[in-house]
Amino acid sequence: MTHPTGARINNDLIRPLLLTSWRFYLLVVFFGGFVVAGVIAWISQMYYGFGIAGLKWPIYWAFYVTNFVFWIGISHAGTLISAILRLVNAGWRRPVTRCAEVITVFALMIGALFPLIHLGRPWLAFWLFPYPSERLIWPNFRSPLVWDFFAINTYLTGSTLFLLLPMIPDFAVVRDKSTGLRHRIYRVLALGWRGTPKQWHRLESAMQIMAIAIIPVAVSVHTVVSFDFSMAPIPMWNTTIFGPYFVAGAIFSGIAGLLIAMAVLRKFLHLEDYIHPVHFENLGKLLLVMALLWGYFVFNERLVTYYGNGPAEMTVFWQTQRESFAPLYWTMVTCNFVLPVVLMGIRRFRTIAGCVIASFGVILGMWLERFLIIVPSLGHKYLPYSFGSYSPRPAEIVITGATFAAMALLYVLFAKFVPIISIWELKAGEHPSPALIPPATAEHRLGELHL
Amino acid sequence: MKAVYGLYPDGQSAQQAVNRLRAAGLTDRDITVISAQPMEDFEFGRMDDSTWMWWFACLGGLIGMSVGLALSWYTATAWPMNVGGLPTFAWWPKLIILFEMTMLGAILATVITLVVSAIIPRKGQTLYDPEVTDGKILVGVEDPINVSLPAIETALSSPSGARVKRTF
Amino acid sequence: MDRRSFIKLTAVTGASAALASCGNPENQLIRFVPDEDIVPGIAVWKPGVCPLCAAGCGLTVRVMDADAEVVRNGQLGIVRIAAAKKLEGAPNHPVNRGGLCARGQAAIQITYHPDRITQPLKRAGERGDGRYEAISWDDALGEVVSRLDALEAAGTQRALAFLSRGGAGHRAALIEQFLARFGAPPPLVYELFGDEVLRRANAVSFGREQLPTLDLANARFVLSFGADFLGTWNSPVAQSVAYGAMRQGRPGIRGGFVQVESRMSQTGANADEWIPARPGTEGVLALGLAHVIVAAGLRPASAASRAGALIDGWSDGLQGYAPEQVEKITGVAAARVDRLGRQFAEMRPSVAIVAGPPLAHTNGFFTAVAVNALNALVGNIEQPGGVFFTPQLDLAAALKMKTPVAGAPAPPFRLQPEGDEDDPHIGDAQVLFVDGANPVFTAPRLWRIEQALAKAPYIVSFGSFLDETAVRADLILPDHSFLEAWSGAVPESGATVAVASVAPPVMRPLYQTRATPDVLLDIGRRLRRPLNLPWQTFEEMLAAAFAALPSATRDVDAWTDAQGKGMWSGTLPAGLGRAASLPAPPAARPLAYEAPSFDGDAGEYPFHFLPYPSTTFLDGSLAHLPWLQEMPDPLTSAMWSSWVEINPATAERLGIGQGDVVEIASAHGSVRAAAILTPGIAPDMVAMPAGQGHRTFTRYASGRGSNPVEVIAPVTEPATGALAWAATRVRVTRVGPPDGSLILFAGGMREHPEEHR
Amino acid sequence: MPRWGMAADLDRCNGCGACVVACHAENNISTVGAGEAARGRAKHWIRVERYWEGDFPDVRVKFRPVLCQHCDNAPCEPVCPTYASHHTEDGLNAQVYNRCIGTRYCANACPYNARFFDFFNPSWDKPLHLQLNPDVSLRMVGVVEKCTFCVQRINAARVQAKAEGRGVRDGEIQPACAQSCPSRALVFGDLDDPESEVSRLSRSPRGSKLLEDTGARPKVTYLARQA
Repeated sequence: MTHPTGARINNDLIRPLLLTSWRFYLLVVFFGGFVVAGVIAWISQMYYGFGIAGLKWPIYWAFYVTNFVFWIGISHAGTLISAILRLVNAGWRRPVTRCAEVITVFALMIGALFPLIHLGRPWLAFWLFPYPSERLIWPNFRSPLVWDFFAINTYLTGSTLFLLLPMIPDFAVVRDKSTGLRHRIYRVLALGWRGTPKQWHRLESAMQIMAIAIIPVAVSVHTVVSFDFSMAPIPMWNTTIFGPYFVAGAIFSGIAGLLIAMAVLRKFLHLEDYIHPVHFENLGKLLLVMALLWGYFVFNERLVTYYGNGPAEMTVFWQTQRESFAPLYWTMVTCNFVLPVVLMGIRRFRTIAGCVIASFGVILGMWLERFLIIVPSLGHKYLPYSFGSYSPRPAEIVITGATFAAMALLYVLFAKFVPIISIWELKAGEHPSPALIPPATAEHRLGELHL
Repeated sequence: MKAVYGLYPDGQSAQQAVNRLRAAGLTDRDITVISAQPMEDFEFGRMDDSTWMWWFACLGGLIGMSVGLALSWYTATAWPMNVGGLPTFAWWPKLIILFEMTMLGAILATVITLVVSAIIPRKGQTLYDPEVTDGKILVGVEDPINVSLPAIETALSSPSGARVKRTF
Repeated sequence: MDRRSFIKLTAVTGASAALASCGNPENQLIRFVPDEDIVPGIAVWKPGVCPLCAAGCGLTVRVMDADAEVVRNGQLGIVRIAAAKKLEGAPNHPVNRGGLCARGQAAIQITYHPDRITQPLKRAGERGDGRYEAISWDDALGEVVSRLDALEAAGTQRALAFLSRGGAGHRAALIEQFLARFGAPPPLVYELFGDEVLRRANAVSFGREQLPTLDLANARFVLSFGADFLGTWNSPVAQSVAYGAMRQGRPGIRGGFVQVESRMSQTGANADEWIPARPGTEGVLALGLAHVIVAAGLRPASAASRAGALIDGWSDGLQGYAPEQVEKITGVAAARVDRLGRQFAEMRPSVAIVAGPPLAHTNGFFTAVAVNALNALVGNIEQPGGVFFTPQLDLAAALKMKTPVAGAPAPPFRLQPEGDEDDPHIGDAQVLFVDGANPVFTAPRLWRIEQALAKAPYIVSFGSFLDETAVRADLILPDHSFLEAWSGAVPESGATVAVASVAPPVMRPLYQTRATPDVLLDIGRRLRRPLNLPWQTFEEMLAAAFAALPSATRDVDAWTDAQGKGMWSGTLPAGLGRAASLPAPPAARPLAYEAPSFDGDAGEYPFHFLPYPSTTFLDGSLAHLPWLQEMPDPLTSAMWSSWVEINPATAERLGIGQGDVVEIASAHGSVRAAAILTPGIAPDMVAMPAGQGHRTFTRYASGRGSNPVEVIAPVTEPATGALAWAATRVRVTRVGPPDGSLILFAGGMREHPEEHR
Repeated sequence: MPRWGMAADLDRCNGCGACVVACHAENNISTVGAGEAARGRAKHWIRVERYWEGDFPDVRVKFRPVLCQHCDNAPCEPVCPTYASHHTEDGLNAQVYNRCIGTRYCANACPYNARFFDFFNPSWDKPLHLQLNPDVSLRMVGVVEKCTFCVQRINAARVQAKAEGRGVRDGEIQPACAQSCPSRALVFGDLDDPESEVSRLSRSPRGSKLLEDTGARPKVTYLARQA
């Protein structure tokens, strides 16, 4: 195996754009079918009324808000990680950044859709926008939902630009390598990119600035999402730990999402020469760190509640520890802590397969975590007469499933139209051949992280 | 447009070509270099690297913050509403809006600066060759005025591996 | 402009309005010219009388404009009507004093019920299958008249049976007159949870055959034996008003309240002390208290006079009812009996109440007389804070109908298959009129009401809904709703002064219905031998009845005054009141405690079965009102459901969990319902609310839940012949897991759930 | 400005539920039917909570009517992004249905679960709709509704008082629940008027607020049952 040269990089990475196999259509139809089902479910929900979902008094948030938090969490895979790696100039980031950033943008788009889906009157969602209306009433800037609007808006704008800017030189590559209609489209997309030192320099400067700006924004986004809960005087919601807890959880699930995406791309786009086991190894270590951090936060949250021994809090506490929600709770702990710590902590298991298994566990576990934050508290607020239990109905299940399909579909389409690995960054990295990478030693791994 | 340029297989020969052009009396402003990746390891890759982008970003941030402040101040006071006994203009929640707007301003300013200063093509700067995409480095001169064409061609063709082309 | 072209013109404007509001079919209808003046948006308050129970609460009805769909000249359109919007308790009514119970609030839905019968119907299919065809009022009345004429021609006027739900009011008086003049027996009154036992006991104890009025507001100690006086019994609103005053209406004085019952009722839930005595032994407990009082010398035994003399051993100090003895029988600790006895005598004024399950046993009469004696012992009768009897207006006297009518007084029909053989059975009726009663639903299965009705050749129903009895009628002559017709009531209790309520119609009839009193008067006129009732309309009869009363104000006569206020109240002039006291009954054997007998072997059927009137539907006659269906039951929070209440310890022993489907089986029938585990019931008892389980009773009640009456054994209280509805034993078996039929509003039973982990 | 509030005397309340139906009748609250009720969509702006205490035979029951407490620091208000939930000048916690977009955040933030969401367009089987109170707006699918302290009655009484050139008298305004309550457990009035009955009752040593420690400062005072 030789080190891919410039032309080989071009060929390998542009090939998926130029050649279309039947598998692509199959995937599009497969995932598209789920997405269409989800759209139908959503339209039915608007047409027949919100009641076709399983929500009820007093559990007015459940699957949709879980999905919202979950996807916003997944979005922390990309831009945040990629920005950190960019700032510390970690060389191994180069093949990873784009597929990570794409996750951010798509997950944010899907996540931002859920506040709409969950609205009682989604056709009036624009009332959240700060615009001068004939109603003479502006949005309430004291509402965490408006903070959400601003935070997600900034994050989505920033992430999208953060993804798009480095794509311009790659569009130029595709422009030069294609003919016909494709050539004309990519010529427009390349915005006349040539590659002068000034352009390169300005691009890299811009990426530096954006990376610095996007990190606090990413942290703020999930902190604001956590405020949606911690601002309400609800048992187990009204806590100061939610900000960092949510950010850590978001990065945690984000890394897991990234690992899965990388493994899938490597396998199906045959990018074995670009995405190496060492990438998985490094991200796997990050996953381990985040699993330990997550465990720390959960312990913190639980211990404080337990020690405080407030009657309402303890009702919710026991619901998750040993009553109706206990099976879900302990599944979550297994998936989020036991599984990743074992698989990522033992070097022998820290393989690509190990990473993928742990990541799936974390994805499931983190989804459950959000569900278990939202539903038990809402179902057990202070007055036992108004206690309630929740189970989803088809509308919610279909829409939830559809968003996973939508993520896959968007990813497939993206990989079809944009080089999934940043070509110019890969070239700039002058990647040494795998043969030159010294065997994984502790020293080496630390060096690679540049931390 | 009249232009002459050479294509070079690696950074060293491109650097030589740039050096020869300078020796022939051309300024950096007249020399066009195009590559498929940043060439910051070489001196020519750092041409024209001074930028005000950081300052524009800060300015954008300030503007964003001001917009956020103005928006939240105006909307709160235009129709004061009592909610939950909070003050009409509550600073703590507003800080979130101010922060997000600051960051949005900074990001947009950065991108606008980039697009305006480096990506929108300028008149008379159209020299390009698709071979760059395959790893060649283009060094050339557009519309030479002070220096004669043959002199430029000589300078461009001297490094090894050079391939010189003309456009008219 | 003539009327026709005006209608056309309004039709055009209606159409253009429809264009402006495209898509909404309602707005495309023609708008008719209204028949009455009503200012949009302006509310008018009119008096009314609540028709739902015998309490006769006064209403004020809020009337505003509404757009109703009507058919005129074969054309569908909308017209602005003056519609009743809300019922509220009349603030000045001496019974309810502004309050109104949940059922009364919901009564307005009777008028607007989507399944109301809107015009006369003639049976078109088999009896009971609910197929009817429209018939004109003339034809319908012609049919009834020809049937009655045929009876008269055959000389069998006694074969006309009239089945009603009771209540002493002007309507009942009219029915009585109608039947008497025709030569038919008096109306057959049947109520599942009737109070005949208590009335009869009051007659023998106090010479008043009526329900008591309780002056709770002035009482300092209330002792209730099973009476759900805040929920369903007697005059619950009047009693609730007084209850509030008893608890917190007097500065520095808070009345105490003890409830004796083995299944906690809504009323019992408010007691300071709740005492589950063994079913059917409440009378013993009452006499135990009397024993304590007499033995301690707090009151002399003679103070009970006539009421005490009815009890065996009363004058000897009730030797058989010493606390230790009482403990053996009732299960209430002797020390507690002693304490309660002293409290009852010392915390005066005190009052004892008895009603409901304690009287629905085979010794119910004894229990009632025993509690009456206890009341009499401490001097509670007609004293502040005690028991009063509302002076009763004698309507027959007021209407000058005292003159005997033609024919000998006939014995009333009976519903029970056994009994006094001289009385005609309902199955022997040639023509049967049904007004408000639904015995097919509320009578025990073994009385075979359905079979008896099948034998009756001709059944006429005056109901507004197709319930289980009405659906067997050959002819339905739908009544107006109470808001569309003149209504009157003479409350039997609830106030210490005499009361007569009256209210003119509040709104125009929505449909082709007619007021049943007017229909009866019409029939009476059309008969071949007219009945010669002295009134053309019910309104005339009401006017006559009120004209006899003294006016409360100088300026206007009693009739005008009563119409404005919705009622007359005051002191009855001599001759218009019912006898102040019945003569003492001939000296009979004094009553002694006999253990209640229960239907069903205690081994095979180990549980006492208690059907009880539902807080929302009473005996089931209100199950068709959606507000009541969706109102959470006070104790279980159940909506739209029926259920069985089981003690948690019992349920655990039987392997029954909350919501599990259980089968309740007696020797006579079985029902299935969801189990609710509740601590407020004795471990050897299961209870079930009546009201659900209708087979046919509008879209809201049909096929919902199950009817506990199906399980009840046909046991009667021997002294009165009343149904002893609490005397059935049952077995309980788990049938399966929750089937989703139990709908609870509440999520939790206890305020501090962790205490009961 | 008045500050409307309520006192609920738990010693008088006997759990009969008259207030529940009165509220339905006054405020055009639709019934949802058995199927929807089973899914937890029943709407009762006022409910009588029942709690069992102890076990057989020493068992007692606590009734407590719970409605919107019209908190001074209502947690439901600041969380609403569209000001649908806000505070009026006379201390009512108002819900503007037209402005509600259905985030249901207010309903979550309410510690009392006093807010109800319309899962479907409320409907009435004709002609039950003839009963609808024209003074109370109908809600549509997707909005949150709740007790208003019968604001239509408050406004009507104010208009009447103004027309007669006087202030609103104590006891003149009665929400439907208080009006119907047979045992007079609910008393409504102006908390800023020290002479009003509700003020007097709110100062009672028996009085306490529900879930006071959430900091919501509710305006309904519960007078404890004695003994």
